[in-house]
Order: sequence, then C-alpha cells, then structure tokens
Amino acid sequence: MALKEIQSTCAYCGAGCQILFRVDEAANKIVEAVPANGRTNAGTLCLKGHYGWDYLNDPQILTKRLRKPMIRKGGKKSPLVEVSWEEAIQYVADRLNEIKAKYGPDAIMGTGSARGPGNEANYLMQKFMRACIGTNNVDHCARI
Amino acid sequence: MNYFVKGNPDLCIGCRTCMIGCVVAHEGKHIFEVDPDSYTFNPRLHMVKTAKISVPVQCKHCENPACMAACPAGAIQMKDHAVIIDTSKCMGCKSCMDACPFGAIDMVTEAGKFQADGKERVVANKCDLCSGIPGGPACVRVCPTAALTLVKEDELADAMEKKRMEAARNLFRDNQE
Amino acid sequence: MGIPEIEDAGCLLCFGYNGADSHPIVARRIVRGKQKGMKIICVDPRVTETARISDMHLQLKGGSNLALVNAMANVIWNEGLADIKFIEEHTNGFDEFLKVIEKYTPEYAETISHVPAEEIRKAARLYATTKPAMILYGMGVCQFTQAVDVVKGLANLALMTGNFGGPSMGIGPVRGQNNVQGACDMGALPNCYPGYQSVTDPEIRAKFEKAWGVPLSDKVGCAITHVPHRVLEEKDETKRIHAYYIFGEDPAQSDPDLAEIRETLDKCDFVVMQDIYMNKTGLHADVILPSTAWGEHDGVYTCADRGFQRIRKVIEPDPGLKTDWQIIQEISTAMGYPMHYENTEEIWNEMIDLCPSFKGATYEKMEKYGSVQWPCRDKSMEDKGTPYLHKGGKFATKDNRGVFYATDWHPPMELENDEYPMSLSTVREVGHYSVRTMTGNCRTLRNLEDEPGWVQMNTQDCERMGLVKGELVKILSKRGYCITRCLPTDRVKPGATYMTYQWWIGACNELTNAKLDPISNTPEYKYCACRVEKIKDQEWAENHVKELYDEIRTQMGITAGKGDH
Amino acid sequence: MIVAIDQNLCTGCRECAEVCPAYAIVGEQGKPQTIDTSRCVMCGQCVQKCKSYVSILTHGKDAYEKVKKERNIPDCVQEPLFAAHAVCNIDKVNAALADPEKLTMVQCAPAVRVAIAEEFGADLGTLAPGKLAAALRKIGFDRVYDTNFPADVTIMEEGTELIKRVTQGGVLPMFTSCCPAWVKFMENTYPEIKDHLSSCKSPQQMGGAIFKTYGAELEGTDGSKVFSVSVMPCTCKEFECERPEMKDSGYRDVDVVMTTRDLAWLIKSKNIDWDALAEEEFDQPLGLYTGAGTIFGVTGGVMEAAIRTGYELITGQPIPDVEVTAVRGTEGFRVSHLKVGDLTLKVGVVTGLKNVVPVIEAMKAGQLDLHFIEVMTCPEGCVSGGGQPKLLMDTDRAEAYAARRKATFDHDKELPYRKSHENPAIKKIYDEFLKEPNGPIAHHLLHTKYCIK
Amino acid sequence: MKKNLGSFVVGDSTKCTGCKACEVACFAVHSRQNNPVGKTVGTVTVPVTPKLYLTRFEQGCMPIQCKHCEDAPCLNVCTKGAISRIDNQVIVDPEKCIGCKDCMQACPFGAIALLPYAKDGKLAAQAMGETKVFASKCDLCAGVEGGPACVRVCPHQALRLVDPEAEAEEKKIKAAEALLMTKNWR
Repeated sequence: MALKEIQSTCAYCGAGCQILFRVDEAANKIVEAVPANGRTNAGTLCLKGHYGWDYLNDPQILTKRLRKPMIRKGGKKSPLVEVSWEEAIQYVADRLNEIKAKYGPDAIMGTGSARGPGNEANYLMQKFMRACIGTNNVDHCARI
Repeated sequence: MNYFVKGNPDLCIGCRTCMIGCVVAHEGKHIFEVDPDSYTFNPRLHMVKTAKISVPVQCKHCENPACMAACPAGAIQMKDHAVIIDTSKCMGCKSCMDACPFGAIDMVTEAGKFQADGKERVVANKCDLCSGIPGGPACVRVCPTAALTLVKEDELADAMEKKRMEAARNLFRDNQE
Repeated sequence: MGIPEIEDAGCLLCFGYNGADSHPIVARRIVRGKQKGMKIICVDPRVTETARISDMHLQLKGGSNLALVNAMANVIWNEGLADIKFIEEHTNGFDEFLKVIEKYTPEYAETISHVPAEEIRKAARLYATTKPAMILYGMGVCQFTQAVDVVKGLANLALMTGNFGGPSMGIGPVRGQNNVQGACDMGALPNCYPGYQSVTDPEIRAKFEKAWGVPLSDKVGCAITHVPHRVLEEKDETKRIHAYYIFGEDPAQSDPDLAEIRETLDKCDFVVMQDIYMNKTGLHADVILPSTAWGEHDGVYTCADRGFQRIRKVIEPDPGLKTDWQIIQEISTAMGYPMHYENTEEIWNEMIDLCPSFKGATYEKMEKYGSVQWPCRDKSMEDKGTPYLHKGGKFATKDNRGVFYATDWHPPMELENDEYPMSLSTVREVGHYSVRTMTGNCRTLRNLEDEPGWVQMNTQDCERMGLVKGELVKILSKRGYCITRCLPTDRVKPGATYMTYQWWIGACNELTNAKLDPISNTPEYKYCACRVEKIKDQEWAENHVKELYDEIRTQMGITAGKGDH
Repeated sequence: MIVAIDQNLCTGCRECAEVCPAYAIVGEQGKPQTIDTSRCVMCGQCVQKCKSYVSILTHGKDAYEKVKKERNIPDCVQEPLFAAHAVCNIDKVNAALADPEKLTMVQCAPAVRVAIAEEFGADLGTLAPGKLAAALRKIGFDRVYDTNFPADVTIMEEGTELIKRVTQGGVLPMFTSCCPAWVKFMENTYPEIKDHLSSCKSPQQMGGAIFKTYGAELEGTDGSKVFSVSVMPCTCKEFECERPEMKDSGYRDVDVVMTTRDLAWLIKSKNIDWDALAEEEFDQPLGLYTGAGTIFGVTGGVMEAAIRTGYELITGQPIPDVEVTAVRGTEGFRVSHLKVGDLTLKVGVVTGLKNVVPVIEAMKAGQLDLHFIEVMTCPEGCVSGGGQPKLLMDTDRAEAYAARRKATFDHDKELPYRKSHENPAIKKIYDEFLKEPNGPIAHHLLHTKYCIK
Repeated sequence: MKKNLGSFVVGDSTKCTGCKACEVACFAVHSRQNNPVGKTVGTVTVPVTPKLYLTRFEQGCMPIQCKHCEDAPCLNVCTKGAISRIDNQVIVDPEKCIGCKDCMQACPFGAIALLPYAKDGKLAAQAMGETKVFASKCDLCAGVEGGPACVRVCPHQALRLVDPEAEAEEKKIKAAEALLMTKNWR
C-alpha cells in the first residue's frame, strides 16, 4: 500500500509545527503523523501534534460530527431539522437581510475563528461582515 | 546487561507525549480506526510531577529483578536485554507491584479478555523496552524535548570509564601538589 | 522575534506563560536555552515546568503582575542599569513613566505580590544585565482586567534596557489558539481591517471601499465580550444585537460566566453556528452550518511569531460538507453581495494586495520557504520576511520611536471573601485544545484526560479539607458551580485553585468573572473568588458525573455508553 | 506444675518471655519453651499471652480432645486451648461437692465479679456479684462466702501493723503481702528484705483460716469437715494455698483454688444458664463486705483501703474524702504523700512485678523514703490477673482492664459500707472471735513468716 | 482516587515471631460475624478457623494469606460461583462452597485451607452428620470495623496492609526523585 505524504501545519497552538501526514488515499484515512522539519518545531511534535488528528475518523466519542445543515424550524428550543444546503443558505441570507433591514447592520454580530478554518476564511468573514452586512461588528475569541 | 530508558527531569516538560507514544506503539496504529472502547489505554510509564520534578517513571530493568523473584506464576522473564511480563501467565496477584521499589508496575485491564465472573482480566503492566517493536522504545522516539534516553551497556560503561579517568586525573593533580 | 531565537537568549523573563502546557514545542526552546546556559526568570503563581528549571522563580500572588513589573522597572532605573543611550535615541515618554514607577519600590511591591523585595531586585538586575534578554508572556498576563497595562509594563522593561531590535530579545506574546495571530492579521477585529489597518482611518477605509466596491462603516464594531451586554441589557432596539453569526467558536463553553452566555444566545433573535462538531453553542443556535475541518481544507495559518504557513487538505471531506469560505461566499451571494472565489489562493492574493505588511507573503514563498514571517512587503523571492521586529530600534510609530506607558496597579475585580475564600484561575490542559471538540474526539488524548477534569489545589488546603487525589469536589463562585476532581499539588500556593476550561462537567467558566480589560476586552479568567466543598457521598458524585456526561453526549448526538471515563 | 507450656504446641515465639516478669521462660527462638520453676512466680501472664492454639491444620483433628483430657478440662468446653496453660482443679472441687461429709465453703476474690461475665459473652468489665453468688450456690457450695470479707480483715490487721511500725519504730518501708507472686519473687530474689513485708497473710489465706475456725464454729462443726475453695483471678493462689505453713487453723486453710476461667468452665459443665441466673446475695456473715475490700482487685486498692481505715484509726476523725484518688492510677510505680493528722504518710504503689526491682534497689541503697508500699505482680492489679478471662485479641487488653477497673470502683461506690472498720461483720468477728487486731488469736491465725525452708 | 485494585496483607518474616496472634484475631473477628463469640476465649464454642496461615520455612516464619489477585485463579476455577469479587476483594461464600478443592489447587500461594464451617455457635452439619467444610481464605476483614485484624494485633508490626495503587504512587515519586539525583550520570 503506497502512502501519500502531505505536510501541513498543526492546528493546536501558535507554535506552528509542521507535520507530515501519511495518508492511505484509497481509504481516505490518515495512517500516521510524523514530525516534519518545520522552522519552529525542528522535527519534534507534542502529544497533540502526534495524536491529535484522529477526530477526522469521527470516532463518536464526545460530539457528533456535523454533516448536514440544520435549522430549528419551530423557533428557539424546537428540534434541529436537517435541510439542504440551498435551503440553509437562503434561510440565513433571508433572516440576516430581514434583521439588517429592520434594525440596521450594527444589529448583526459575526465572529472570526482563531482555530481551524484558516486565514482566508477569516478574511472572507470580515469582508462579509463589513462589505455585505455593513458593520465592523466582527471579532474572535483571541482572548481565551 | 539489561538496557533501560532514563528520564532527565531537566529536559522533561511533563507533556506526557511519551505515555501516548507507549500505548500507540504497543496497541498498534489500528487504534485510530477502531471503536474507542475496544482497546485499553495502558501506558507503561507514568509521569510524576512534584514541585521539584517532572519526569516519567518506568521500569529500570534491574539485573536482579525483585518482581521476577516475587512472581509465583513465572510470568516475568529476562529477554532481549529487558525484564518482560508474559501477561498470558499473569493472574494479577500484585506481588510484583508490591516488590518493585520504583512503582513501575501497575495493574491494568485487558480489553476483551474476561474472568469467570465476567469482569475484564486485570494483569501486570510495565515497560518492556518496546520489545519487538521496530525503532526501539517509542517514548524515546516521540519525546519532543529529548528528555528520554535508552541506556545500553556501552554508554553506561563509557560514562563510568570517563568518570574514573576524571577522578584519577584529579587525584593525580592532588598528589603532585 | 521568532520561536527558534528563544534558545539563544542570554536571559528569559517568562511572565505568566506556561509553555509546557500551552505550547510544548515553544517550551522545548526554553529547555534547550537552559541547556545552553540561558538564565531564566519565571514569574508565575504556580511552579510551572519553566519555574522548575528557572534560575529565579518569583511565585507572585495572582493579580499582582503590574506591581511586580513596575517594581522591576524601579530597580533597573534606581540601580543605574537602564540603557540611557537607547532611551534617548529611540523612545519617548520616559520622564512621565519614571513618575509613575517611583512609588513601586521592591518593598512596596512585596506587600502586593508577596515576592520578597530582595528577589525582585535580583530578578531586575539579572534581566537588565544579561544580554540579549527576552520576555515571553502568556495568558497569565492577558487574562486580567489589567492586561494591556502589564503588556506595556513589560515593553517598558525591554525599552529601558535596550532589548529591542535584535535577535533573541524584545517581548513576545505566546498566543493561546493556534491561529489567533491569523484571525487578528485578517482583521477579524472590530477596529481593524486586515493588516492592522484602522477602520476609522478615512484613507484606509477608502482603499477597502474601492477594493470591495461598497461603502464601509467608519464606526468601531462590537467586541465579542460585549455581546452579552449588547443583547441582554441594551434598551435601544437599534443598538441591540439581534443576530449572531458564530463561526468556529464555542462561546457557550469558552467564555466566562456561562450562565450569562446561555441567556444571551437564547435571547438573541437569530444565532447561526458554523462549525465542524456539535457543541454547547449549537444547543442554542437557530441554524447550524457544517463545515470542513482542519485536515480537510487548504489555507494559511499565522503562528505565534508572525509566520505564515500553509495548511493542506490531507483527506477528502464528506461530500456533503462545504469549506468555511464557501459557506460565507454563498450566504454573501444570496444576500446580494456576490463573491466568486475558486480557491483559497485567490482569496489570499486579494488580501495581500490590500495589506502592505503581508504583500510579499505569496503562496509560492510559503511553499518554498515553509514559513514566511511578516512584515514581508515585497513579492520578490528575496524578501523572506522578518524574523524580529523593530530592527535598529525602529518602532512602528510615526516618529519610529518606542513609547513608554506606565499605569498604576489595581487589584483584581473580585477578591477572596468569607463566603468564597479561595481564588480561581483558569489554566491549560496540555493534551486538549480549546473547548476540546477536536482533541476530545481523539482517542488517545481523551484517554489521557477526560471529564470532569481537575482542580489543582495546594496539598495543605487539601489536608485541611480532608480531600484526597481524585476525589470529586464541588467548586463554587457567586455565579455558579461545577464538579471536578481534586488534584493536591505542592506546585500551587495555599488559597489558590486552578482549573482547565475545556470540560463540560468540570466547567470552570460557570464560575469565572466576565469583567473585562478596558482596552483589550479580555475577561479576567485568571482571577475570581471561589469556594471548594467536599462531597460526602462520593459514590453518588461518581454516578452523577457519569450521568451528566452521558446526558451531554446524548445532546451532542452521541449514543450513550461510548467512551468510558 | 501450676503453670506450664505444652511442648507439642509451643511455636517458640517467645511472646510469653516478653511478659514474664521473672525471666523464667527459657528456650531458643522458634523452639518449644520451658519454664524455669526456680524463677517462675506463677503469675500466669504467659497463659494470658499465649496464642499458640491447638490447631486442626497443624496438630490434626484429634489433638484438641486429647489435650483437653490431659488438662482435666470439662468435656463440654470447646474453646481454643493454648500451649501456655495453668493447672485445672475442677475435678477436686467436684469430688468435694459430691462428698456428703464435706461442708463446702467457697470464697471469691474481688476481681472475679468484674470479669467472669465476659466468659458468657457479656461486655468487658461487666459487674456481676449477684450472678456469681447465684452460680456458686447453684453449683452446690454449702456456703457462698467472699474474699472481700477477709480483705476487710486484712485491712484491720495490716493497718494496725503499719501504725505500729510507724509509731513504734518498726522496719520501714512495709510492703504489702497479699500478692503471692510478689511474695514468691521476694523469696527467690531478695530474701534479705523479708522483714519489710507485712506479716499478714493474704485475704485468701485469712479467709481459709477463718472458715475452718470461726466459720466452722458458726455451723456448729469443726474445721475437719470444712472444705475450703477459693475462686481467684490468679494462677499463683494455688501455689499459695499449697504452702506447707498455711495450716494455722489446724487444717489446710484453703483446700483448692479455681481461677476465674476454671469457674466459668465449671458453670458450663453444670449446664447453668448464666444469662438466666437471678442475682443472689453472698452468705452472712463471712460474705458481708465493704468497698474497701472490693478495691483490693485493682492496683492501689489495698493502699486506698488501708488509708481509709488507717486515717481514722490514727486521727480519730472521719477521712475527708473516702476516695483516695492520689493512690489510683495504672503507672508502674506511683508515690504519694498524704496528710494523716500530724503525720505525713509517704506511700508507694507498684504494679507489674518488673517495676518493683528498681524500688527495692533504691530502698537498699537508702534512697527510698517511704512508709508503705503496695506491690501487685500483674499489669494493673488482680483485674489483670493470670487466671482472668483471656482475651482473643491483645488489642482489647487496655479496654478490658479499664472496664474491669471501672466496674470495681463502681461497685465500691454502690456499697453501703466503704471502710473496712465500719463493716458490721468485722466488728462482730473481732468482738466474738479475733478480739483485737494483731492480738494473739489474730496473730496466730492471720499472720505468717517468709522464707521458711 | 477511586480504588481499582484489591488491597492485601503481606507478612514480614524478618519481624514475625510466629506467635499466631494474627490467626487467633482473624478467627475472632470473623467468627463474630455468624457465631456468638465475644472478646474472651471462654466465649468460643467452635474450632479456631483462621483465614491466614502462619507458615514455617527454612529461614523463619510468617503468615501467608490471599493476595486478592486481580485475575484470581481461585475465582476463575470455582464452578459453583462461590468465589466473587466484592469491592475489589476476592471473597468466598461458605454457604455456596461445596469443598471441591479446585481453588486450593489453583492458588499458587497456598492461601486457602479447608476448614470446618461453624454457624450460630455450632459446627454446621451436612448430610450423614458430617461436618461441613469450606475454603477458608482472607477476605481482608470485609465488614470488620478497623480493617484487617491480623495487622492490628501483630505485636511486631510484621503485617502490612498494602494499598498497591497508593504505594506505587509513592514509590514512583521516590523513583522520580532518584532520577533527579542521577540526571548527570554521563
């Protein structure tokens, strides 16, 4: 079984360690993570770097991996109902437009994410808040 | 001589990567794919933290092992420069645990193996120097601060020889003065 | 300065930063530095791994940071250890600064910090006389209401000793989350566009309006920690927050005073959560949008020392998922502001062209060099970025001079009292990340530490209360309570307790105070008053914890019975 | 031999040697031990200590019955038997009880009533004089008398002797002589101090002498018909009664001694249901006793009883507090100075025989300034005697002794008379028979000499 | 921490004199559980049946008793289900024991003996009037106040109650401290 090697940056702290993943492409699974010779980590990893990737295999330990958009159709406290992407996107867009129309753009708050999504998604989020919604109400959990 | 893995408290940062490394090495990589409850998490070394120290403690692979002497089942043997427990022979009597002066043996459940009353088997667990695992002791390999060293005969002998020479030189200097 | 430079410092002042638990691979540099002969001064109320190997450990009382920092400055000045040439050539505001620190004699600071005056003197001398000297600080500085003041105080120390502008010197914040630096870089801040460009600067705003093709608000936005107030207490309907789009965060677990957060989410008209796992916030969200996870998408992270590094798709995501940027793009388009990016590099290229400091950090360079530390202003392959800032004593101010700021110390907002006689500080669990939706779903990390976590307490306190290791205890503040296990340790001082914040049952943020630093808006996670209670019926408590765990996991969509604890 | 170690059972642990005050147990560690009879004082502490029981596993299924037979223990007994043991004289008692010619008179030492109920499952230190009297009567003794009565006589005699020695310049300090193991030890080890001992016989022997004289008179018979039995907490009392000089009544003063444990066996062998026994009184007049006689069972008790009477004999005034707590306690050697009129009476109390050695040595060196010293061999006096119920676990020992002590003092408190000289039966016997303390009759019957070879 | 392992008592032959106080105490506290036995010898009406056994060997003597094995061979071998683990301790139910002796053979320590079973102050009888016997072994004084009686009564502290987890924890700290002293071994 030929394993594909892909290098990435660890998602678990600001040290920015480089990890080399060995991937079984056919099974679409990570086989192991080994330290790569990154600028900051110089061929070492901590426990999260070594072993913090198997959540991708969805082991059903703590929480369910989200796979379908969901809406509380009956309002607050009602159960979440799985919907199509089209419906979810349209629903969010409509509700946000409605609130923006009613209370103004500053009635909407958005967050960036200091975690997994990455810089591009953060850039787009703040652009969305600023350009599409029209507010500077965007922040993230930098302080935790 | 038996080999042993030695922790250096000056280098250890207490992160316990070694403990997981140990389990992964012994259980095999398949643990990342199986049901999370179908394997047991039994590190063979344990982090000790006090105000003065952080360092993992594990079997020293004594030359005259007290655990081996205490075992009534003949489950502990010396093999490949290590003191190794054959868990299939172990009945969990804790004699070895009581005998070990380092607290290096603990008793752990064996996933999927049961006793007559339906409870999971509990057997002695300790460092085996990753006997049979390619690459040698996993704890040494994964430690991010290189706080663990596998000590072999040559290294120990060299270190002792170096110290003897140093002592001799010092005495020689004293004698000359 | 960069992370690799740490080990070459002559002296490290490690202030409220516990690298071993928060960034083991940064801690590795500290350990290596020690082996190379680096002097370490550790300022921390706990015996951390750094404290353990340090040359001097100032085990200060929690909440006294600024008094100690000011006292160190006081000693450096009064003992003639300041770099007067550097101060004169490269800084402003020194005389005003001296007036403030005058009263912070080591003896005065001793009364506040409980660190002996002589120790403070020795530490100040060691820091001021060993070159190069570096300062690292962490959440032990930032998560106090006086956070920014202390950061400035630490900068003062570096300024007055000329420890800026070269390798292995300066001051370095070591951030908590992996991509805090990136989120800030990208302008996920209420006052800045990407690249730290102020939203109130008309010139800059004009640049972005032009690039994005719409007029932009000139008003600084709402800070995340103000959201509860703006939802619950804002009387003016037009100023109230009515919609909350939460992306890759779990405020219902990570924020202080969780009861208040839950109320906020329930009272807010429309809450959207975009995440990879069901979490506490999801229980209150109106819409949940599933996205790809780290390992399933491409992009760039910025590490703590300003290094842009690529993240890559390692495995193919579930075909039903979209990347975060795709989701945002589609909502934006649906709302009438179309976005049409094909990949992250397109987004990245738009971004760097708007940010002078990032302009040269192309994907190509990241591929080639692995890591590019901003500022990187030129796209030519020769500009490899900037390992350390303020080269030659040049600061990012109008006149290129560093500025001294000094503030007086004030005590934490909530102090110990008769009802809540102990203090609580939140800390990190090395094997878990953030609210642990990722690491908690990693088999071996979960095996190492699981619910309900631990409260670290001094052994004497434990003996007095008859508590033994592993015993379940109830811990309360005036805002709430939780159940956790007792961990007696001689690493913490009597009267102080420490908990990690990722647990559901041992959820210390049920207890923490939501008071904020007035500048950074950071909550005072590191200090509130609490009380520890013994639970007589341990069997009940064990079952209770198990039931709670099963219950929450059921809420999170996991069938009960999995994952023993 | 009164106290012996079974060679087949002894494991050689030498725990008994630890408690033997006379260093009489000899042998190699791990090998069966023997008792050096020339040193042994027969206190029975080794019997109390020994845990080397007849075991089914070690000695076989039949060993138990064999050992029981060897020791003359009643068949019904099923309790564990140990290597160190004392002689059992139940057969002799049974023979006398069966003899129609014999008038059996029994006396019980003070410490028996606070311990015997333990053998029937009662709490440690349960006070049971009423059941004790009832049980003895049920066994068939013709007269159920009490050693507490001769204890009161002892106080009259010994108190008078002390006053004489103090006021007329006799040998001082004077030692008590009621503990036979102490007397034996003195004779073995320190014969040179024999004149320091009170010439009084022990209460048991005074009782025996009185039963066969005055007691016989009261019955209109003579001493030859009387069979005198005593029940003692002590293994050495058998030795004392067998001393050849103890026959001043013209007969052997006491014919046979049973220990508390022997009596429990006897009661069981007669199928007497202890729990069902109704309380009864001791017979009059030789069973009427005071609190003073009762507290002979605990260390310091003889001293306290003597002071209660001596104070009043010397001063003619009632003693201010009948409870002389200054002499109470459980320490091995305790000294008190007491104001008795113009006299400061200096007294000492020794408990645990090993503790007497430094006292004697100090006295011989002229460093001891005392008038009167009580000596008891057993750890806390007769309540802890070698013939008392044996504890299964030594960890209960402190509790047992404390409970028995407390019961003794409680009994003292509840009795109508608490001073020996106020006992009406004492007044009566001196009026009718003994005439005066230390007088010629008393001297003949109730006093003795030591170191007679 | 919740205990996961069974505790046990071990003897120390360097201290033991062989006095059997442990055996008698063991019998005393256990016989009280279903026999009317008091604190004195005279209250006993049944044979002494201890659950630990003073053993002489070439170099001395010491009591031998059950280690409460975690994968207990005696428990595993018992076909009648008379041996079970209760609160981490391996315990024989004499009512269920039929005296098959399998457990005795399985135990590598000789910690089990076949002894008469007494109840209500009498030896329990079975068919044909034979005395019922059972596999007698240490139960760590389950239900006895104050913990193992043998440990309490030993006059020379030659018996030690081992909490293996707590002791291992202490020993680990000592071992770690030793590493601090040998860190510059090179």
